[in-house]
Amino acid sequence: MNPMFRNTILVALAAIFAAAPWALDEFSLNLVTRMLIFGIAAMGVDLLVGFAGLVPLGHAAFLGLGAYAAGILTDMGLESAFVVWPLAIMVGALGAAIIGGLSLRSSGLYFIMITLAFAQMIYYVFQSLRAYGGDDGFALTRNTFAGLIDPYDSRAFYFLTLAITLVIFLLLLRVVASPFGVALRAARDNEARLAAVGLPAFGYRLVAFILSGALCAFAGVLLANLTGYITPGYGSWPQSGELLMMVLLGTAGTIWGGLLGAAIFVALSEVLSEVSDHWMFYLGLLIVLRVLLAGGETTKLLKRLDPRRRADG
Amino acid sequence: MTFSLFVEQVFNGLQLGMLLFLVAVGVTLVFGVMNLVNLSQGALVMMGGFLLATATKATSSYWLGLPLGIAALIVIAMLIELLVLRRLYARPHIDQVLATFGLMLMFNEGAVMIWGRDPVFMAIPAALEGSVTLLPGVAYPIYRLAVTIFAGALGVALHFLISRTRLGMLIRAGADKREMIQLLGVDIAFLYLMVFCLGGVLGGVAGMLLGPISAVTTGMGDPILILALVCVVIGGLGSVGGAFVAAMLVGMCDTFGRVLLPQALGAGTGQAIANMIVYLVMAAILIWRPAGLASR
Amino acid sequence: MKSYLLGVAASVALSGAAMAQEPFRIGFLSTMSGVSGVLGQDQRRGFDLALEHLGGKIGGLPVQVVEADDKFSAADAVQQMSRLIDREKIQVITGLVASNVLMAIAKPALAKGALLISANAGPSPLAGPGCNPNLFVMSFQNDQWSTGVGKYLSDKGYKRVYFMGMNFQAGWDHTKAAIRNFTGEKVAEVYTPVDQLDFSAELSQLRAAKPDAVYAFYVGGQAIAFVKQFAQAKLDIPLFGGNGLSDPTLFEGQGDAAIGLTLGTHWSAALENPVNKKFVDGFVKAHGRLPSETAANGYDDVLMLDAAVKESGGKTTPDALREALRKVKYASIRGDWHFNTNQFPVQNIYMEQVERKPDGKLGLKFLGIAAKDVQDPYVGECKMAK
Amino acid sequence: MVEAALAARSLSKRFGSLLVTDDVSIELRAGEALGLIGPNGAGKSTLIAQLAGRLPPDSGQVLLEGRDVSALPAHARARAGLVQSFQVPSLFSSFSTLANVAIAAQAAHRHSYSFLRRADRAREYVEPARALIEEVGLSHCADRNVGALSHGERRYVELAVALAARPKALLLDEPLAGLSRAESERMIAFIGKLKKRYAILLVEHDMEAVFSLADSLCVLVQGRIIARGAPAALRADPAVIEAYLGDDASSGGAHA
Repeated sequence: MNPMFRNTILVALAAIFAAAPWALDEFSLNLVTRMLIFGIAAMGVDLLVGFAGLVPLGHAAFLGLGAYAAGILTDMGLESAFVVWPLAIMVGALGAAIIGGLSLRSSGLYFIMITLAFAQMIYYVFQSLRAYGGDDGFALTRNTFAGLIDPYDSRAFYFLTLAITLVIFLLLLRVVASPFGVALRAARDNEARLAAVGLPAFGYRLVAFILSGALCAFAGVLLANLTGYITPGYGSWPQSGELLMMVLLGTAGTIWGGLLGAAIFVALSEVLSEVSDHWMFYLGLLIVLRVLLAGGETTKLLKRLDPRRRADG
Repeated sequence: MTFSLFVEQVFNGLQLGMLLFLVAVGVTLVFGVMNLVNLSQGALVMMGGFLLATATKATSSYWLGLPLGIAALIVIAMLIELLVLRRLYARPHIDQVLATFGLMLMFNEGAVMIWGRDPVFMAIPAALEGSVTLLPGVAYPIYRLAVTIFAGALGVALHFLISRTRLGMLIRAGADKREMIQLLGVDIAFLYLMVFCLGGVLGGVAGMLLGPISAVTTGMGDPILILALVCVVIGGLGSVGGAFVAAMLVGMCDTFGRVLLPQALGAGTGQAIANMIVYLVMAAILIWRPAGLASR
Repeated sequence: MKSYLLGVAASVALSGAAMAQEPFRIGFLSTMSGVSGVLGQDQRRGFDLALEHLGGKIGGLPVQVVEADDKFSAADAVQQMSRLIDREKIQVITGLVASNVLMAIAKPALAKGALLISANAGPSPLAGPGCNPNLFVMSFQNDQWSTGVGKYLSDKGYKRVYFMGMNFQAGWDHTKAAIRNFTGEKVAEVYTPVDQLDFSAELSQLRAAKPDAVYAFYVGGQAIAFVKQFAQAKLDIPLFGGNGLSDPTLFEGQGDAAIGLTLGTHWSAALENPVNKKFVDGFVKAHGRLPSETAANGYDDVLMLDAAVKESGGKTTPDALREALRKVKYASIRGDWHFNTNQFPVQNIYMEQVERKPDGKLGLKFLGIAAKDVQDPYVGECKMAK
Repeated sequence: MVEAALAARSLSKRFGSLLVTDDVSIELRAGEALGLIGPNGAGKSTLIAQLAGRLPPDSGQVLLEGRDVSALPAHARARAGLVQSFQVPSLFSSFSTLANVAIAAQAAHRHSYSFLRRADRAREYVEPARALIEEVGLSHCADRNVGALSHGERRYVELAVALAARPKALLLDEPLAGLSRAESERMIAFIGKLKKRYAILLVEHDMEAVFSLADSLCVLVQGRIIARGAPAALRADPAVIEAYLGDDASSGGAHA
């Protein structure tokens, strides 16, 4: 992509996102906010799928951890987002450190199943929290911002989410090009060789796992605030599958792919469920077809279009 | 807990373990031979239930319905393999996960489109009604006993298939020795089809056995799939023996955990830990042996 | 868009004045897909049947129903609520089959000034401190059925009863209410995970405890599995429960295992009154089986709205409807009932029993009234703002 | 006495009933090249794997500059300066030539937990990588993906990756495998220059190369060292000719 063209697109995108609150009704604005939130989670998952070559089927657990931590802390009387959000994200990161530490001793299909099993464990923890409504979940009062932002103003919340998404997006772009990111990708390509030049893959993968868990937790915090309600469903395994779908619908291995995929997925399930009660069937069909017909090819095509990727992988 | 109650609970655990084994073995075989993770196994469990219920209703006989249902299962498993899975063997794991996840969604909702949202009925066949006295004072439902024995017999048959036959030899050779198998002049595509059908039908049969004691309804296979995946992980991917040991372990832990933990730790905590006991056992085993019981 | 305009054709044929009538736009937010989709589906069937019986009109107004699927998820429910209120500009939302969904949308929807009328879910927090002038639950509060069952068990002289339930809010509400209203000995109180498949371990424990009767709260697929396994265990102990333990959506799945179950309910297909008869006959004709309790609530919901809109003189704003609903009187399929100060119903709880009808199908036998004018125990905690 | 750059003491490794490494001890000094020769299946690659830490020996020790590194995993040994190049070029397939070498240069630094600077602009990684690429004569394809290189070029990248990891002792596993005559000669000359900088263990089938590069030789047969000494002495050793060169004695002799 030549720089002129790319900058034009970026400016256009910026204009669209800035104008959105005035062009859209509240429902659509919330939908876009939701896309951004899932975009954060999907970027986190993509860090593992696309850059570390690991497929986690349990990242909804961190979405849930973030949401529950935020909800429980708020319930305990902490209201400020400046306190609750970092703590909740840290809870997600801590959970990811433990689960990642255990799961990353394996790889491939084994990793997929172990992450799934650990996520189920966390799901059952949520379900057994009687003080927090058990399976029914509990309500969360939106966190406050020291009076700077009105948390119940949809536009303000949208801009806040947009800003967070943008910062995370730019940070992740740096991270994947950083020495850490290069080590992570090198481990994906050839773990044995990386060790043979002196870098153990485990630590880099674990940090990537923690980062992606923290991002999912952040998304969980935002989603809990947007929804105002928290249920164990946030951490269910179909939700984990949906996160992977988002990565696939975008383009694994590009940070913007996570954002794009989340947007497509949220829009798709919204549209399909308005058209038919059997939307799950059509969603499944689309996923299967996407994998079968276009799976590798689109990804390859998009990679070829981006000269930077071809140069350094 | 009295001794007779203990015996009864052992039988309960055995029966749950046997059903899990049938589902898990399909997953582990497909992994071991084709290096593919199959999340649609739960859908096959559900299809087993629906197909047997429908075939039994259509023929008015469980014993006629059974072979018909199994035949239909074979057709469905073949279609899945030929139309979808076949194209995924060489693909990255994420494609496999997502395509089989998509299949799961399609089957779950497809069942609703075909059979409607109301659950369908499946009775215990008349010959297996009633209960037997295991020990004085311990009456145990014949059907549950039959399920345990039948699933156990399938397990034994599978053991012989794998250890004594040519197909078994090829299965044991596993995914790493693909070239060797090809050198033997075996049609790999046909082998894979056979293995998937075998695994799928075992899962479907588990659903058929489960039908009369559970609800034949959309999504009925999903919780079983998750437990079966846990068995596969504990047992060691690709290991049929490992899956068997793990399924028994999970069946027993689940059964006794649900009974004993609330008594020992109080209703709230005990119940919560009982829900997680299977996963806690899994975590403990993985800390001890990261690649499962069957690994060295 | 799954919305449709009813009664438009009819009004075209009428005078110009009728044509100018604004349709009554109502949001139907319920669980329409996935495993729990059966609930929303039956609720919608009842709802649609009532509209049909009223000639497509509510209170004489043409009706536009906009359906939204909450997917049994709190986050999706809030999103769909926003679609109805913010995009469709709908201020009256009904349906609401699932407790978690109602809990999730209550606060934001009420903050937007909408009127919520639950035609099924009645979680206890919303009956107590969480009550709100714009929130009506016209079906039942979780504790009510089992209040009747608990009293019935005491009245019938059972001494030792074993209590079991699903491990979530509704399970706790129902089971604990049954225990509170039972005067005999509680042998055990056992809760099982919401996705448990096999109850063999619990049933073995139950057999060993030798109770006189069992109270169980199970719904959906869990109710099928539990009731079948209970029957297969040949325990020879009577089984009691709320309406959810066995209803006509489950008859097919439960088969003969359901026969003899004794259920507490705020409405029964076996209730003898003309409105109920019209409903049940119409439903059987349209769908080939008896209606479930969720279908009944959907039907009764429309009858109640019809009366309320007439009461308000055709005004359908939340304010007008709220005032009308507070004093609404109509011929309900469940007999006389009225809203309490917390805007949950005060109503009779009946007992019914599953039996085999002469035509070979499963049906319900009416046993009588278990408790009269039952209100929920949370009403005292409700400080209703005006 | 000068400390050996790399020493192995009584390494043994058994696969089932097969003894693949049988009480092997070797020693090489800085600036010295030790040739390791032996027939196929003698256990040369297994020995390298044990030295590099990819395969744990059943018994025995590995010492790097006198320090016992036996307990260290592969990456820690590499970091300590014990670096190998692989028989089949083992590269980072989605990376460019430059990035392949740069990641090894990056690995030679203390750690890579640096998240916000661009690796491709980190001079301490890129400059040594460029220098090495120039040294192996691949500057013209520095920015090409390694998948697009020829086998011969990949061999040089393989070597450059190993060198970028800042070895003290270099384990070269058949660096000439698959190279054409002309390419081999260039590679031999290149390795000859490396000799002065590192202690080198050279496993190679090309006798001519081994005899010209190595200062001393070990002959490995069935996991055991049957002879060691200066190339000239070994060439005439009948035991070596018998055990190792065997039927190829005449051609082997002619080769040398």
